[in-house]
Amino acid sequence: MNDRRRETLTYLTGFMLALALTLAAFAAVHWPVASAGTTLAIILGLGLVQVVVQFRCFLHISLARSSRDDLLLVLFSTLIVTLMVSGTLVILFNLRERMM
Amino acid sequence: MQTAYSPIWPAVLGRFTWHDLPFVRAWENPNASEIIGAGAASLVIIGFVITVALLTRYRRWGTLVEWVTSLDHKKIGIMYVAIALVMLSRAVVEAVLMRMQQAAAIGDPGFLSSDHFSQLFSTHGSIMVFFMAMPFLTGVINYVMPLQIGARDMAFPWANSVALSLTGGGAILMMVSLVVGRFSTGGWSGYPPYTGLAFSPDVGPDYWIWAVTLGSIGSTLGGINIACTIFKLRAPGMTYMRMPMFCWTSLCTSILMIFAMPPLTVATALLALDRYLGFHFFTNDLGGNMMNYANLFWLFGHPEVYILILPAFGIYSEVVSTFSSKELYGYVSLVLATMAIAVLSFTVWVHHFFTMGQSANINTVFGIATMTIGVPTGVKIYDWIWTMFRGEVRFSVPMLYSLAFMVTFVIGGFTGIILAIPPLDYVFHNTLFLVAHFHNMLIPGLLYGLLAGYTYWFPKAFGVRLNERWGRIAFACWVIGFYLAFMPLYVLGASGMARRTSEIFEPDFRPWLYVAGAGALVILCALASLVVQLVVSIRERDANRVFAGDPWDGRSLEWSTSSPPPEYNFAVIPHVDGRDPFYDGKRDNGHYRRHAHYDAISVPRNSVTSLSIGVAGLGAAFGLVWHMWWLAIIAVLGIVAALILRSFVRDTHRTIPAAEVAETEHRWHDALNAATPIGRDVEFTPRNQGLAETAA
Amino acid sequence: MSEPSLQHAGINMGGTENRPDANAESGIFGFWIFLMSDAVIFALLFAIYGTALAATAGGPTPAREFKLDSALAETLLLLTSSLTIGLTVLAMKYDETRRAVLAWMGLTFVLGIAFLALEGHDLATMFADGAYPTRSAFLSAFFALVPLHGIHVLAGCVWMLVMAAQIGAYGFDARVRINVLRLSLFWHFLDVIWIAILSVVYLQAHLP
Amino acid sequence: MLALAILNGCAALDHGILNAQGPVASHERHLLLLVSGILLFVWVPVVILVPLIAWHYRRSNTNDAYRPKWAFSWTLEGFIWIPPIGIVVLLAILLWPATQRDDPYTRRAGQGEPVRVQAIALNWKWVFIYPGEGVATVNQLAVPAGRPIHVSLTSGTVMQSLLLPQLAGQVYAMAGMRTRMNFAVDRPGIFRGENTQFSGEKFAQQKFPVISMTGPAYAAWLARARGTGRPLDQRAWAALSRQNTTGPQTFSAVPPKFFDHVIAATGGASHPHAGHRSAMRKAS
Ligand code: HEO
Ligand code: HEM
Ligand SMILES: [Cu+2]
Repeated sequence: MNDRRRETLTYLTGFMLALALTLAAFAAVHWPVASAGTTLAIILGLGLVQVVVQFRCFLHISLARSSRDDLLLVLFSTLIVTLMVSGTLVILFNLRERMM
Repeated sequence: MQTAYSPIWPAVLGRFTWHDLPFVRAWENPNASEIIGAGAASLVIIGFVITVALLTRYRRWGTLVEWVTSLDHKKIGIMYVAIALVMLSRAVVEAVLMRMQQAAAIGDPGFLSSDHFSQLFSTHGSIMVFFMAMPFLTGVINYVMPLQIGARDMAFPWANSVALSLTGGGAILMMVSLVVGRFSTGGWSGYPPYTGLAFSPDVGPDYWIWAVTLGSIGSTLGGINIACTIFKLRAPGMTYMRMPMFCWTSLCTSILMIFAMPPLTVATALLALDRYLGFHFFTNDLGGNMMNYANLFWLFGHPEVYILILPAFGIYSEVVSTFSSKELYGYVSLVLATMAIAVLSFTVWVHHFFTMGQSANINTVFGIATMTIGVPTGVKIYDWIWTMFRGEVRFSVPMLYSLAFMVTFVIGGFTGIILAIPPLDYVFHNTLFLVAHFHNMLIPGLLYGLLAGYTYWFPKAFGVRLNERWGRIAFACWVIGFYLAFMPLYVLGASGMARRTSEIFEPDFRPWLYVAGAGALVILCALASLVVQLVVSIRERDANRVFAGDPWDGRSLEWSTSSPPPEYNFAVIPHVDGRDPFYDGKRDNGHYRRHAHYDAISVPRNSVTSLSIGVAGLGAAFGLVWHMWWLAIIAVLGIVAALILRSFVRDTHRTIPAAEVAETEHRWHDALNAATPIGRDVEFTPRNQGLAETAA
Repeated sequence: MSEPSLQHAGINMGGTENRPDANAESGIFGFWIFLMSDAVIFALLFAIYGTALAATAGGPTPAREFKLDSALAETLLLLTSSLTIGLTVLAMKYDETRRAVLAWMGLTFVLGIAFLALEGHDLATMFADGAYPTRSAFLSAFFALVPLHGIHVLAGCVWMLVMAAQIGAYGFDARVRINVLRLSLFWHFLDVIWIAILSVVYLQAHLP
Repeated sequence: MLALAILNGCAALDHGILNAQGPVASHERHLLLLVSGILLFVWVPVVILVPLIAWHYRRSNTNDAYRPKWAFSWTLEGFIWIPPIGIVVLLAILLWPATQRDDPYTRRAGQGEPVRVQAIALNWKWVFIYPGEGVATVNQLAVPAGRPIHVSLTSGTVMQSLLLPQLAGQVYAMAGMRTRMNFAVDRPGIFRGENTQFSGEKFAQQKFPVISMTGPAYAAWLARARGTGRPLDQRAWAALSRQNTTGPQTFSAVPPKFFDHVIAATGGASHPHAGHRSAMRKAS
């Protein structure tokens, strides 16, 4: 298989997967099977998987040596973003609870 | 007031009126406060006119243009530091005014109006953080780091220049606020709803928002550039674990910049949306919530203080090792500690609002996380102590700053830990105890470090050593002044005196306020000594030249070039095989090698587009502050145009022909041959030409 | 270095040369860092949106304002454009003909503009319904987050025009290549952000 | 001169936490002294070692070994990392229960029936409402010594912070929200209370006395307050809401739920329609 076909296939796979995941998320909301909380968890989970798919297939972040720097950067950013977002949510919801 | 019948002026001048000129205000209401304001404005204008006159008189416009359009990391670094020193002078004078006011205003209104006093602490804090400390450390990193890793320039020379010009634009906007209108009174943290439209409808907070935004965009760009340079442009053989400590701290600082500046940008942008378009993020009504602002600001603010301190830690590492003639003790520990501080600094921001009302559990977690930072910080201090151990310590000015730092910084760490304990913070928060804590970190920690770096690398940048005697005088004044000015604040804070107070009603505070005032005057002397030192050093420059490049028997690669280094830094990119490549290299007699053949070298050409982005940024900011929409729109379009234009430029580099490189290198090698190697005992004398004795 | 070609699709600058260009590498890596910094901005806006969800101040609510059908259409447009920008890069890497590259990029551009048109229509509908940003903290948060993504998409579209002009003027020189690569990263990144917007803003508004 | 300064300085400290006058503050002072004692182990070694080593290994002292390549020792690494970690663990063990205990929301100090006070921060004054007693004061807080005082705080303006340096820590007061603070006073006396969060022009003057009285004196004070015949009505509130300073005032009556009303009027969640009106105003 030549390089071009392989790379095209990577993009196409990414596209199909992303499409499937998106439609699944819509379906989860449109034909609800679970409670609001569970559905939220499902769509956030699907979104997360899709982000990983896109990073892998479109942005070419992988475990290969050659993109190790990028991977580390993305992982570190994920750590910081998680800290900031979860911290913000925990603190502000706690404040709301204690003040409103 | 504006004339109602002519709609043209408001369209052109926005909300500007005559009363926005301090001269008019001082004329109409000539009290001490207004006259000081008008005086400051005149100083800005006179300074500007004199600069223009001198440039014209000595026909130096060409030189100026050459500098401000340069993409050379060394020139950019020097310009950053120049901005920092100018802003330092202004902010110190403001600090002294505040101290004088508090000493005078005990049971008395004092000589400054309350409003003026509030502008002073707001400008002082904002300038010191965003336009003194940040440019200073960015400048030092810019100058030194590429030389230390054996690179020819930063990864993105053009973006580097854009970052400089944006920072410069922000600094100029701060100066403009002295002459036109007024500054914010909301402090350096700019908490809404006070800074919102409902409570501060004037231009003040807008000046703050846009000055800080320009600065923070510049810093984000700078951070990306520094990180990428260190990741990708190290000389062959320079593995991560062989990088000089200063590069490690630069790397960690740049990573902090990349991730900590965005929260600030978000905070100021949302505040701007509230103020300009009537959004409701932080207003009292319609669901707005200022707690979001506090959270965002400190998501930035806490990492920021480590952005400030880490490069200083790097400088101390270089200085202590060089002036103890010894390898840095515990390199691996230092690297780990630096990384630990960088990561931990994202986990503690809540300690700035322990008193906002969140649960005890949250406060506990963040309190403990905060104290944890003490461990890696302590590791650093001990490592410097053990670096001196079994060394040969020379008490040069940078070393003196380092010693004073170690002893004094620990006091600030001590009080930091006290503040990290929530029940104690409930008592000390927002009092002068806090003010004393952070100045105790910022002056002996950050400022001493930067001054040490300034003294240490000045001969590298200009080929001339700074005057030693005035350096020592300045040092003594900084240290004495610091203790006098800030130790009393711990006492006052423990007595419950709130920060940001322009008037004092408790006569028992008097003696401490007097001592603090005296300390501020000593600090003013320190600043003056620095100016004198610079003037004297320029005067006697011929006696103190160190063209050969290595005045302190240095260890890392920046000392292996001439002083000042050639535009291309290294004629031949060095190979690195250890942690102190130059120190070891010159002892093995391998370093000063004249090559038979030199290659042509490509360096970035000057660029006008980067400068124009800064100018347009300043214009946009000014237009937004004064609601001169036409100006803001034109300026923003100008920025877009400059970006697009630049992407079309193809001839971005210039080649220095091999012959010219060879000539430069031969001139330097001739000087090296002519210089006498000196021992360390005479390094402060004119005999020091920058060649170190390496025998024994 | 087993698979240098996958490193960043098309990072090899020469047609046959297998060594990744050092300049390109730092150029791309720097852009990655920029994207991560931008990601923090979006992440914080998401967090703020989360804290402001309930702060509707008696005004329009998420469930009332957000339409799933147009969100789906917008998602499909953006997702497809992610594929086409990828094919643009592959065309640049293997064909090196202006026609192929410009065709794929043109398609991406059209998809981007269609997305913007749809989003603009959505926002206009919200305005007409009394859901404007000054109405409540919730709407403020929405109008800071989603239009910011839209502005990014717009910037991407302008960037494509600029790149088209440069391809016309300079062909595929090193700077054009590196900028097309950056553009593709940017575009994929916007798709990732959109997935988050879709989940957090639109789908969350219609939970059972 | 110096002696005088130090003497006077002690006078300054009398106004702060070191002269604690209530159980909360006493606990905080105790914690402060304890922590400071522990931190001496951090401070003293550095202050001794730095000058000592720098001077001993000065260049001109040739008596001692010069080992330019010595740069690592496992033993020293142990000393560098482990004791500080130990100290932090120790402090953490202290911090946890102390933070729980002094949580301004839950801390119950003092004895007897709690006195409920509602504090409203205005520019530049404090309004205190005694919902149980139906009276209110401005710029003075009268409390019975020994009894627990439970304060609810909000702000009618920008964010402010209520600090009672000798009695308790501080907590913020924000418009549309309600924070809480508990404290008690050991004995009768007059203590300072202040806003520490910058709030504009007359911020420096926003201080007030906390007047602690014996039980009977407090009862008498309440009776006097009720007898002043000056209710906190619309007009009085409008005057207070103006940006100015004022001396101490007393009000004999307060409309019911006044505090909740203020919270709602400044954007509190309990009153969604309050916001709606200003939106209409803005839109038109
Ligand atoms: C360069 C600047 C700088 C630095 C380095 C620090 C370092 C620290 N700070 Fe400070 N800070 C700085 C600048 C500020 N701080 C602030 C506010 C602030 C507050 C909030 C107070 C409040 O608002 O009520 C807390 C809790 C701390 C804690 C700490 C701690 C624990 C450290 C630690 O990193 C110190 C670590 C050092 C130590 C501990 C000494 C050496 C260690 C040894 C010798 C080892 C052994 C130590 C132990 C075992 C503990 N700081 C503010 C307020 C802003 C405002 O409100 O306007 C500023 C500007
Ligand atoms: C050089 C001697 C200095 C003196 C005499 C000095 C003095 C002061 C004074 C009097 C205040 C106001 C205190 C108050 O709120 O009551 C202040 C605030 C502040 N200073 Fe300094 N300062 C100095 C240096 C620095 C440096 C080097 C920095 C930072 C790098 C700095 C950063 C700040 C900040 C952030 C504030 C808080 C501003 C605010 O309240 O918003 N200062 N300083
Ligand atoms: Cu902090």
